[in-house]
Amino acid sequence: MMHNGKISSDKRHEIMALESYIRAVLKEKDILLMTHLIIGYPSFEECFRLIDVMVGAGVDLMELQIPFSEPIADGPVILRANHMALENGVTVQGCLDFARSVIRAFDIPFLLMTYYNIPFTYNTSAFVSAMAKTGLKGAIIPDLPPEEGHDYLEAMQKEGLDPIVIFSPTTSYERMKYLDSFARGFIYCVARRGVTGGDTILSEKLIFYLGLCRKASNLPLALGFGLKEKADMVFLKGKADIAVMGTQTIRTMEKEGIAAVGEFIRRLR
Amino acid sequence: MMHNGKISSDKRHEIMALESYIRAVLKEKDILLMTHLIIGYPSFEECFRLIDVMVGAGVDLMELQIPFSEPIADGPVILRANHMALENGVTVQGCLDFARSVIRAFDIPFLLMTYYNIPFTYNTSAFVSAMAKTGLKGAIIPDLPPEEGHDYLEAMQKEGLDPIVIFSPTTSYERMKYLDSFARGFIYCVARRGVTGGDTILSEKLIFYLGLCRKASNLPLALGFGLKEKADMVFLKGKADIAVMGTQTIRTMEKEGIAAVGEFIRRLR
Amino acid sequence: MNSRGYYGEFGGAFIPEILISTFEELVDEFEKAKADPAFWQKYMHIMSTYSCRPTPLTFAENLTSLFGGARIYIKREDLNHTGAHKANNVMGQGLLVKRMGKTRVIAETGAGQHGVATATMAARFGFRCTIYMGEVDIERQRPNVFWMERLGAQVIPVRDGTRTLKDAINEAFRDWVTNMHDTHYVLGTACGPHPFPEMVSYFQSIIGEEARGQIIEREGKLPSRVYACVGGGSNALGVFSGFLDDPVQLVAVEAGGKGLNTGRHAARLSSKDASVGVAQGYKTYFLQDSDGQMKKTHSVAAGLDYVGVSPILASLWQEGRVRFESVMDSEVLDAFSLTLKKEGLVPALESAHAFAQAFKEAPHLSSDDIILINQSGRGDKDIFTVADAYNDAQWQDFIRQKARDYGP
Amino acid sequence: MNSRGYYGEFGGAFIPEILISTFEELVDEFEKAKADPAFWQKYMHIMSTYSCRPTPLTFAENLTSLFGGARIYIKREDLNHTGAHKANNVMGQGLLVKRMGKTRVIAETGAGQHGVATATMAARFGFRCTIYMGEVDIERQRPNVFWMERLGAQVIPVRDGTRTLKDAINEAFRDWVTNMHDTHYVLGTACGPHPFPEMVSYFQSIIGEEARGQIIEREGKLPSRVYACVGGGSNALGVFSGFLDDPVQLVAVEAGGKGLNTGRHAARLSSKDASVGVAQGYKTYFLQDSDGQMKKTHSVAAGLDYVGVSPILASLWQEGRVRFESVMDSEVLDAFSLTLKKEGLVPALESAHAFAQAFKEAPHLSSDDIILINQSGRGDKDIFTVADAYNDAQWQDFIRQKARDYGP
Ligand SMILES: Cc1ncc(COP(=O)(O)O)c(C=O)c1O
Ligand SMILES: Cc1ncc(COP(=O)(O)O)c(C=O)c1O
Repeated sequence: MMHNGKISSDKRHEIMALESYIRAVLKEKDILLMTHLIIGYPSFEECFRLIDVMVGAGVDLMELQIPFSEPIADGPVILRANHMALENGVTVQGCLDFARSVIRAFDIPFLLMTYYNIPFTYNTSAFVSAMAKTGLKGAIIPDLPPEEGHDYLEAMQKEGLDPIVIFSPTTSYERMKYLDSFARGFIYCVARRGVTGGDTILSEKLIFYLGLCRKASNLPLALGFGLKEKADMVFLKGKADIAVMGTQTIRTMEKEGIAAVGEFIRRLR
Repeated sequence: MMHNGKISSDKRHEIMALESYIRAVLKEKDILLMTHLIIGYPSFEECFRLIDVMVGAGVDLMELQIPFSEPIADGPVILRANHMALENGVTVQGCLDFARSVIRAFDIPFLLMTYYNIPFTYNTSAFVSAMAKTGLKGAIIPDLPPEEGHDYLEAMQKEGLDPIVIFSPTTSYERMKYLDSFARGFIYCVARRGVTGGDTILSEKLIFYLGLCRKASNLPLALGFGLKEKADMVFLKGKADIAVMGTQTIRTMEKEGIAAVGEFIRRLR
Repeated sequence: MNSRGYYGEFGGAFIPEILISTFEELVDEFEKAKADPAFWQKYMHIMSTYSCRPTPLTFAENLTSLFGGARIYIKREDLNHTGAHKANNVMGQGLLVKRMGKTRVIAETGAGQHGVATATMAARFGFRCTIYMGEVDIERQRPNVFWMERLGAQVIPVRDGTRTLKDAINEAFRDWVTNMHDTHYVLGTACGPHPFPEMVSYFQSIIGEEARGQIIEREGKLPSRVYACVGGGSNALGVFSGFLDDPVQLVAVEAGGKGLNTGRHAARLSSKDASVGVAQGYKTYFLQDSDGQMKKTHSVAAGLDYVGVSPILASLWQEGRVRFESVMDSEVLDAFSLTLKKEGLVPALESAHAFAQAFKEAPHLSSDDIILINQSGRGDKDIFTVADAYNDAQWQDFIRQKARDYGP
Repeated sequence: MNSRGYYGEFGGAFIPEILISTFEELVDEFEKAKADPAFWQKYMHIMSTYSCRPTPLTFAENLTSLFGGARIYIKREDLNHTGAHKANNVMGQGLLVKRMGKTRVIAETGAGQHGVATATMAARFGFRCTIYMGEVDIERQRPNVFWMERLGAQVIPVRDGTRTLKDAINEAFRDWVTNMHDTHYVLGTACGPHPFPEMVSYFQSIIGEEARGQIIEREGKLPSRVYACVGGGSNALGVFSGFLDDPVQLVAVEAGGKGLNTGRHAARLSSKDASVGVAQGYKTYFLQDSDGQMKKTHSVAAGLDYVGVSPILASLWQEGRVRFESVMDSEVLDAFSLTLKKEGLVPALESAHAFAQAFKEAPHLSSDDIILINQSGRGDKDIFTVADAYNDAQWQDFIRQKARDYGP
């Protein structure tokens, strides 16, 4: 086990680039597991406990989402979590502070996820600097195609952070190559049409799609999809490098509490 | 007194034309009084009693109105009386039968008042014959200008009944002369604009109007207006030959009962 | 005054003496206006800048292929300002009122469309305005009442008789008899005493004139049949007038209500229940009993719920020039729904009668045939009636919630 | 895809990767359509036979003399089929959908006008149709919901966020992201990612093109000022586009709601409360807090109750080409009433914003000046809002009675 406690002294990832970290872990595991939470939902305290449980259960990477009032690419569960967090009074600065304390406390790499208006309003380069200071490894911004992301990409480059690029089943091979030219860390491959939280069918089509992604990029591939059970993980092994679990953690937490999330994750391995 | 009981043996008017009757009465009284009722309202029985009371109180002439569903020239009181009578199931034949029994019973001349659709639907000449057989002296049909009344006028002529013609304050002197050419019995002068039942102001204008009517016709003049008190009758003496009281009898009956109508009429003299 | 305005045995002017001079003035002014080319120009100017004449002619492609018979065209009177053909009539009469120097207008209304149109015309011309409307119609056309009042008109509920259109007409006459010196009665359909049938038809003839030109431009030939609903008859005469001299079947559709054998309908010429009579100032076929008392009528469409029919139409029917049909309420609602779903058009329930009859006949015609339906108005005003007909639960919830908000 | 669709610093296409190819297809098809003269012809044909283009230009004689300043003209988009300028946009996009071979359309709606227009277009073109509408808007525009459903569309209430227009847009995007293979998202205003601002403005430009020709024909000269309300900005851009190269003041009127200093408004460019941001796929001025979270907005007119504004307008404003103003709810209701009573016109509450601002300025202009107000839609749909604003007792009684009839 690489991470076995809340406060590890072996902060290997801190000095390691995200891609190298992923490749290092891949030597020990068939596939990494990345999870997701919305900062401030249900509360900062519960988020912290949730991370604790998830890290303890063997999660390798995490996306921390700064809530936004218009989360256009998110499905109903994450959408509502965004709105609840904002109703609780969560601010961008509060989220960055929270990220800092989490990164201090836990020995896995953390990525930021949010919509472009958050960095844009903060001031993109200032925001990226703040991310870097916080110790975040990179960011996923689903509504910012590289065509619109010049300032952001430049700032990320300058600060040495990884802009995670998204491939989708509607992305042409040509465009994958183009997107890959901006990518660092890993490629986030969306498993299917639709917003977060829907069901994905593990199919030949999915295998073909992942093959295309693999051909288009030398970076590790994360597959974002409706991860539900161990069989899903087994199916993915060898085809993708990171399995992403977003909505399901939140659903489990909402229905069964934080502790259940740990069990759920452990059962996936 | 000319009429002093229900069943008079001195049925002078029966053999006398309407105009002659009026002129004969005028030798004894300054002005005649004509009243109005809607056959079958509130009921045939009450109508009969009402006539009894009115004749007893000195009424000289009466209009019996056959109710019609669309009494376009009547105001709210008579309008409603029309509708109530129809709701009670009053039929045209029932009205004619009622008229016959009334004419047998009372020794004053009776006229029919109704809208043109009643004779038209019955068949105009058959209707006029029926009127004649019933003993009616003439008829007032407010929605039948002579231009539209060829059949009716011919039938009235044939049966020796008087088609009562209407003058109004908007009728030109020329037209009065024209209308007079069809008139027999008397001229019905509408006192003012509006439907039955409104207030009339006794004015110089009214005197002028009656003067014009007098000039246009040699027949006796009836003035239809909101007769309310003795002063009205006094005002009219010498200017018109017949004072018409329509709505006020019905109002009095509705509010104070049939007996009160007699008192009301007596007070007018 | 001479005996005028007869169409065969129908028509005339059976009016109280007090109105004779008013009618003389009106006939006079109307004759002068007709003879004055500037008048029609003025009329056209106002109709094309205030309303949207010419109204379009829409090819109903989906309905045509659904029925697989005649090619179906729809004349779009619903696109008039205020949402119905009634605008054509009121704006024309408004111009006459200006000529006569009167300052107040009154009108009856059934569906409320004519009331809204008159209130609108009055606002535009600066006339005071009173609208008479049967209590029953007020209940089923409340939105129109609301708009009339907002437009500055006084709406007077008529509580006598059957409390529908005919009683509103009577009441308007009673007002007129009192106020004719400054008031014009804007009759809403091609009924009533002369010159109203002629005058209303004259202003509505713009529908047929346009439609004939449009169909010939689009198809190069005349339609085989033209369909219009008939309340009083104004929209029907409006569209028919363009085709009277052509080899075109003219089909007038009356309200069959609950069925011709139930007595709950307003079918005058397409049923055996009507007979010739004289009421409301003119002679025509009326739904009346053997004594000549008017009967209760029924239609899901307030604007067709009337005892009489235009004397001009009665005459054209007697001559065999116009065929009369009737459709039942239920058929009307089906035609209404179908038209919404297939063409995105929302006919007034009145107009939907014409659609219903046309839908019955279209499949039996060939694809060489063209039929033209006059969409006399739009159905927005019928929202309460339609919602009730479909028992729309969400609508009912909404109304209940509103009522709760308003408190007891 | 290149970075396209910028107007100054505003616009762009900030969309999830999954939609990129859909947008490429759309941009492509739109470019091809624009280059194809037959396309615009087809568009004109449908607009003149299915809706009533050209819509009239009405001289508001009574308002003109009331204010004693500029001559007031009104462009009558309310006479479009479905009652608003929204028809121009949806019919155009409908033709594009046909070209792309898609079979389903989705749309957001605020006032419900765009929803009704889209449902209508879908019925006419034979597309399946889903409309997203905020719960708050459903409550205030229930009649429109009713008609969308009758037209065969599915109306999905949006219960997230502020439950108004912006949330309906988000929800429509979520649907699109799932169903883009057979579905086109018919955005209703000149906002959203490229090519929507350009495309919607393109179809709406027919308003300004017609209006310019009409005013020159009627008055022989250009107007001094043109007024339009701004929700997303489509009707404003539509009418302004005809005068961009002319010496004509263009005045855009936003919803001042309860007042600019209350925070309860939807004034983006006429208040100091908005800042540049990126949301709903494009960059513009948004009513957002210092973190970039969208604020609640308010307007008596559902169609203006929106956080963003067309990037094209933001740029024209920044250049000084378009002046932005705002009027308060209460001023809007006054202008609404006045317009009904004086001209017999019933503007949508959205449109009444433009009237209100024009009324403020008209008296200060000379009788040589002409002003043009775009009446983007008709107010029938606003009956519940207006009745509530005036506390109409008879209306409330009617609703209570209806509720009683429906039972508990
Ligand atoms: C839309 C519509 N169509 C038809 C009618 C029937 O009248 P007419 O037969 O005079 O056209 C009405 C009457 O209110 C109406 O509102
Ligand atoms: C009648 C009307 N006018 C104006 C608007 C505002 O939209 P836009 O600014 O895109 O014209 C709407 C929106 O629903 C509307 O319905």
